[in-house]
Amino acid sequence: MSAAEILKLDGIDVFYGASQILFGVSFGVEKGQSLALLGRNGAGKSTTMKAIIGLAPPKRGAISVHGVAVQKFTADRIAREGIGFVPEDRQIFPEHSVEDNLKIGIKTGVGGRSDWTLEKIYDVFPILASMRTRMGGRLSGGEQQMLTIARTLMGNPDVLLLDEPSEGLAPIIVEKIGELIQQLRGMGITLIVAEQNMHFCLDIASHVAVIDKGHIVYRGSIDELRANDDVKKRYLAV
Amino acid sequence: MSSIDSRRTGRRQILKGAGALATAGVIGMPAIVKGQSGAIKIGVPTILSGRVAVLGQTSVGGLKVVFDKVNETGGINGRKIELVVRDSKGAPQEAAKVTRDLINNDGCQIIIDAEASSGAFAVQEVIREIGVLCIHSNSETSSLTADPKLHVPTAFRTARQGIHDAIGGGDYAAKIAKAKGLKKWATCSPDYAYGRSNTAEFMEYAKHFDGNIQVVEESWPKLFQPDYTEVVTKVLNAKADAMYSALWGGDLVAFIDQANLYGLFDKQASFMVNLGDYGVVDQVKQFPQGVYSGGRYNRTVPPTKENEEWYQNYVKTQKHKPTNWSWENDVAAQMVVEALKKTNGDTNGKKLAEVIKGMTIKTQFGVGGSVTMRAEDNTLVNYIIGYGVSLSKEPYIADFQTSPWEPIYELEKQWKKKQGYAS
Amino acid sequence: MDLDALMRCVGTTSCIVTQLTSGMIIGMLLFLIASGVTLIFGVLNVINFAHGSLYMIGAYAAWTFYQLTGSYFISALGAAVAVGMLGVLFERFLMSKVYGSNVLMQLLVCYAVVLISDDLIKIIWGPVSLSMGMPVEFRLPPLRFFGGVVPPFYIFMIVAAMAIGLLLWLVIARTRFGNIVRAAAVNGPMVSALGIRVNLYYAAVFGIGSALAGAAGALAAPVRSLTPGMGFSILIESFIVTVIGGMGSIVGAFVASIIIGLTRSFGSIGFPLFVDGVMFLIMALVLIFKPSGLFGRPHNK
Amino acid sequence: MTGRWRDLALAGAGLVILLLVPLFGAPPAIRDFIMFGMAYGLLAMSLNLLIGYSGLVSFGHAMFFASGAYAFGLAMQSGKFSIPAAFALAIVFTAVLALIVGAICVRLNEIYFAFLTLAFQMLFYNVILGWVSFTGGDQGLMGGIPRPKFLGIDLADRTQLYVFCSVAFIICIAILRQLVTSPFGYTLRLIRDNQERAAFLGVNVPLVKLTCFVISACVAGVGGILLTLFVSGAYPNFGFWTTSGEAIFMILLGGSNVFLGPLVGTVILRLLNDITVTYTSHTELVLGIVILILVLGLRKGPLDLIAERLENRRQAAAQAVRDAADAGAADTRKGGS
Repeated sequence: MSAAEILKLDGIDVFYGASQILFGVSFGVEKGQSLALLGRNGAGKSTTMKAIIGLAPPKRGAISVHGVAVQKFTADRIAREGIGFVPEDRQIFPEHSVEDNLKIGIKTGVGGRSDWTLEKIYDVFPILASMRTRMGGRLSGGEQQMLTIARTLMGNPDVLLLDEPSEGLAPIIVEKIGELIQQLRGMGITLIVAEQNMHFCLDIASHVAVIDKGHIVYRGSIDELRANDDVKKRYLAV
Repeated sequence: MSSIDSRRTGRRQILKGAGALATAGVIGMPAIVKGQSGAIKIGVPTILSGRVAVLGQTSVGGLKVVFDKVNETGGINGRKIELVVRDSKGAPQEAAKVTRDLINNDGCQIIIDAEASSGAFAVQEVIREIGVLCIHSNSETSSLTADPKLHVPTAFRTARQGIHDAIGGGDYAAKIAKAKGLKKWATCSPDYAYGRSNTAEFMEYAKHFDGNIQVVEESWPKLFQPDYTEVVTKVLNAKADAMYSALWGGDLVAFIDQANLYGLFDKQASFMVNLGDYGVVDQVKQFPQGVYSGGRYNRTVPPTKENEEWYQNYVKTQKHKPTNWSWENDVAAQMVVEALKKTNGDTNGKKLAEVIKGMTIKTQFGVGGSVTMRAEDNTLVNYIIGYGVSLSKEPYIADFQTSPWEPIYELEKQWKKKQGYAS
Repeated sequence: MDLDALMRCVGTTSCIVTQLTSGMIIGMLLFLIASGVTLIFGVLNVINFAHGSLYMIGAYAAWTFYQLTGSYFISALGAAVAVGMLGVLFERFLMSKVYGSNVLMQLLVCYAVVLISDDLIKIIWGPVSLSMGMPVEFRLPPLRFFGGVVPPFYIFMIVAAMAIGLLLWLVIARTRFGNIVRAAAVNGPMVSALGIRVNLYYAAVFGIGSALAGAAGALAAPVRSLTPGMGFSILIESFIVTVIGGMGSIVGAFVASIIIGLTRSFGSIGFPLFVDGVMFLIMALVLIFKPSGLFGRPHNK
Repeated sequence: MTGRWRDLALAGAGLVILLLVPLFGAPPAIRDFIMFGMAYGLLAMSLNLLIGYSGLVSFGHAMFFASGAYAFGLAMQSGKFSIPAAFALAIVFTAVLALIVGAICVRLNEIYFAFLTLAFQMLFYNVILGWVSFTGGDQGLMGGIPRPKFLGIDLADRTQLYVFCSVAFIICIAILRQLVTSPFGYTLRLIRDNQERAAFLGVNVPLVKLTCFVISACVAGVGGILLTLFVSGAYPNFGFWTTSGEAIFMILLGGSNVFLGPLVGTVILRLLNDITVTYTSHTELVLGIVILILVLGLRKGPLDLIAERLENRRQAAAQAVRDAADAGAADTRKGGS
């Protein structure tokens, strides 16, 4: 597709042990885009995210970031290529304070960029500023989600992968997280959001890919999806 | 842990397992060598690995010195002697297995058992069953040959026997104790059979010769214990006049190094039976002066030309210094050679045992230049026993006093009666 | 059993002082080794059964450096650094290959390393035990406190071990390095996904743990005899300490080391024949009543 | 033929093969090798009942090896028992010991279970070492183990001893085999794979574990008895932690997921040992390198590897069939959208 794609997956197959999870998954995002990866539980969303960051390396196929083939890289190296990963189930470090959690994420971005500092994070996430000495394990689910996102931002990523950011949170918190993601999008960060919750994505995504049983079954703009009842019904249980 | 469901392990796998087992057994078994008229094979189970590898090394050195010479001068009736040395790693059951293999698999006709004590008892049982000639060259535990229940007609000992050292040492200690008024004694010996029986016997005879002696403190560090601090301080706290220790080898080196820190040797008289051996004296950096040191092997004991030549030759050919184990094995080898000469190279266990029984050979390690294999209990007697005073430099020992054997024989008889070994 | 003797000892200050310090001497050396075991377990979730061999190599290395330089301090430092580097190699080329596989595979790799290093020591330094001897700096008469006797070298040993322990604790608790290491202990892949070369940290932790063993070997070299296989008994004792203190807890290792040290020093007076048995008994009791150890967190895996 | 009868028939065939060895004039060294291997084989096989089938990683299994050996040896030396009586006594003693130790240990999981079994083993070892008047301390049971004739069988005769050991060995292996293929064996694997689920399904997990622990200990005890008969003595290092370690290596060298894997491992380790001891004095170095190559090269026991290869091939074939079906389905789907 277009050369402006900052991240591109090209026909990746991923296995867990002997069983294949992803079958020739291909898609890409351009700079500034925000892509929603939609699919039911177990469709392969998380595996796709893990494949990108290198925690579930593909057996076949290619992944490129800024045109660099990264599919053989380790997770830390891919992260340093500009991919920021926010895992599902919010893997904060429970026995580190909020600030220590954030400090672990410190890393300059590609080209030595360091837009995100502790001050800026506390600006954007005032709630974290108020509990900087609290242990990560003692935060609420929503706060932990914020912390995970903030921690990843500390590494100044070019592309932010968000794996099920709304999962298991109360509706009011989900709304807050949505607003936060909107805000990040406004800052020009490229996003990939893996979600089951299509409505959550309607406001924050510009593009969409739908995954089912490890295959990408639909790609288009968010508006096209809105109009396509067949896809919604068949793959998204809407 | 589980990667496959074991329900699938059916007959095929079992058969495969059995097949692999059988194949491995056939291929891996070293070729069987029958005892032929070629070389006379002598099997040596010993310890070559781990902490006491030096035991095996210097034992084999003592054997080689003798057999190499025999082979250079044409062997026994033209037949060379071949040593087959095996590592038992210090495990008695391995010693038993290795000994059986040496005989059954490698065709060894004679065994020189250079094991430490526990291994020696295991080897003894194999010999009881198979009946080849065996000479225990390292085990000092008295009961191995003194206890008639353990007696095996074809098994002999050229190693020192604990009770001999104890009587000789006790006599010496009592004389010093009387002269210097050493009444309160502490002991510090390794907590295993040798350390315990050796110490008990030494103190028993020290008391026998000097009724004023009493033991006020006993400490039993573990064999190969790395740290003796608590033992040293315990002895220190006892404020005894004298201390006896049966520690040996690296343990003794560590003990002396650690005791020096507390100035232990300045505070009391010390008697150490295993001090005067190369391997210990070379390693202790601040060698204590004036400690009463038992005779193990020293190039100046006896101060004869033969002994010095033996030492020089040993160092030259074996590239290390000899130890107490070296001379014990040297004597074992000489006895075997003499016996083979007498049987005209016949290696039959019974025949060899017949000629070794009561055999006397010339050697500088004996009092007056000879040692004898006592017929009644297959034990070596008349070897040099004694104590001297340690020096911090070569030759490390001075004033060596050789114990006379007459009182040893006498008291040994009584001891045997008391143990129920003799009537 | 000689509990009377124990009571008599507890009744005199000289005996108490001497035995207390002797307990600390035993304990602190044990602590250096056990802290390495516990650090490596806490972060990498592997049990380094070859830790005793690293201790042995540290002692031999210190011996050789001492022969070459004549300076004990340089030798001790050199030994710690050398063993630390060896530990990194061990981790990179062997242990890292069995991360995540079951504990038995790790055990097997370590066992192989123990066998190989014992034999190499024998080949390089010979089967005869070696002894470094007291460095000149410490050839001083023993000090006296309240009638008790304490050799100067042992004071140095206790202070050095405590200082190293404190430094280790500070590094782990207060620095960015420690921050990341503690995070990697909980969730290595996540740390990696944040762009941190977690493998380097693993190697570094293994290196530090090994360096601690090397330092312990160097501290032991002047007073213990060096033999192939000398790491054997210290390994078992350091496991007792690690288990009692709690796998992964450095503070736990410290406390447990002192417990074992005092058990040994006072036990040798009160129940000399059961000292080893009592150590295992304490270990068994801790495991029965608080399996995660005195200071450990429950290990969920 | 059902699985059970087939296994028994195979056990019988195994016994016949073992008994044919001396008949065909195999030298005593081979017989010795097999007897030694049978003793250690039982130790490894019984430990694998814990490690491989139940997920209980015990570091203290040699304790029961030693308890069998010592109980038998002491009973025989007392002169009050016939061989079968002493044999039974040794097993009962081992079972009681295992019952006590097991009852305390099985409540713990994973690494803590391993360490607690290690601690008990070392306690037992220290008792053997310390109780010199009874056990002979570090010198072991000296003076040989008497072997009075019973039922016309004379175990002082090496061939009869070999036959006796073979029979005892095959009986134990057959029992283990029956056990792992029985419903009890499935319960063990259920516990190994998912303890919570097993408990949820109504399995009394601690009781099953304890039963398994005791049975396994008894088989190890028989191994100890055989070794005692072979070397005519019992030694403290039968119960030292290195012996437990060796048993674990045997399992890993052979494979823990194939029934006879540990036995193959025993043979491999014994051969490695015998060969290196024969040709070099640097046994440790050679053994260490071989283990490293095996572990890092194969990453699992040879038999496990073979079994896994077979399994993979089978699955790959099944996968190919599924892929073909999938491809067909995908085509229809594309046509539909």
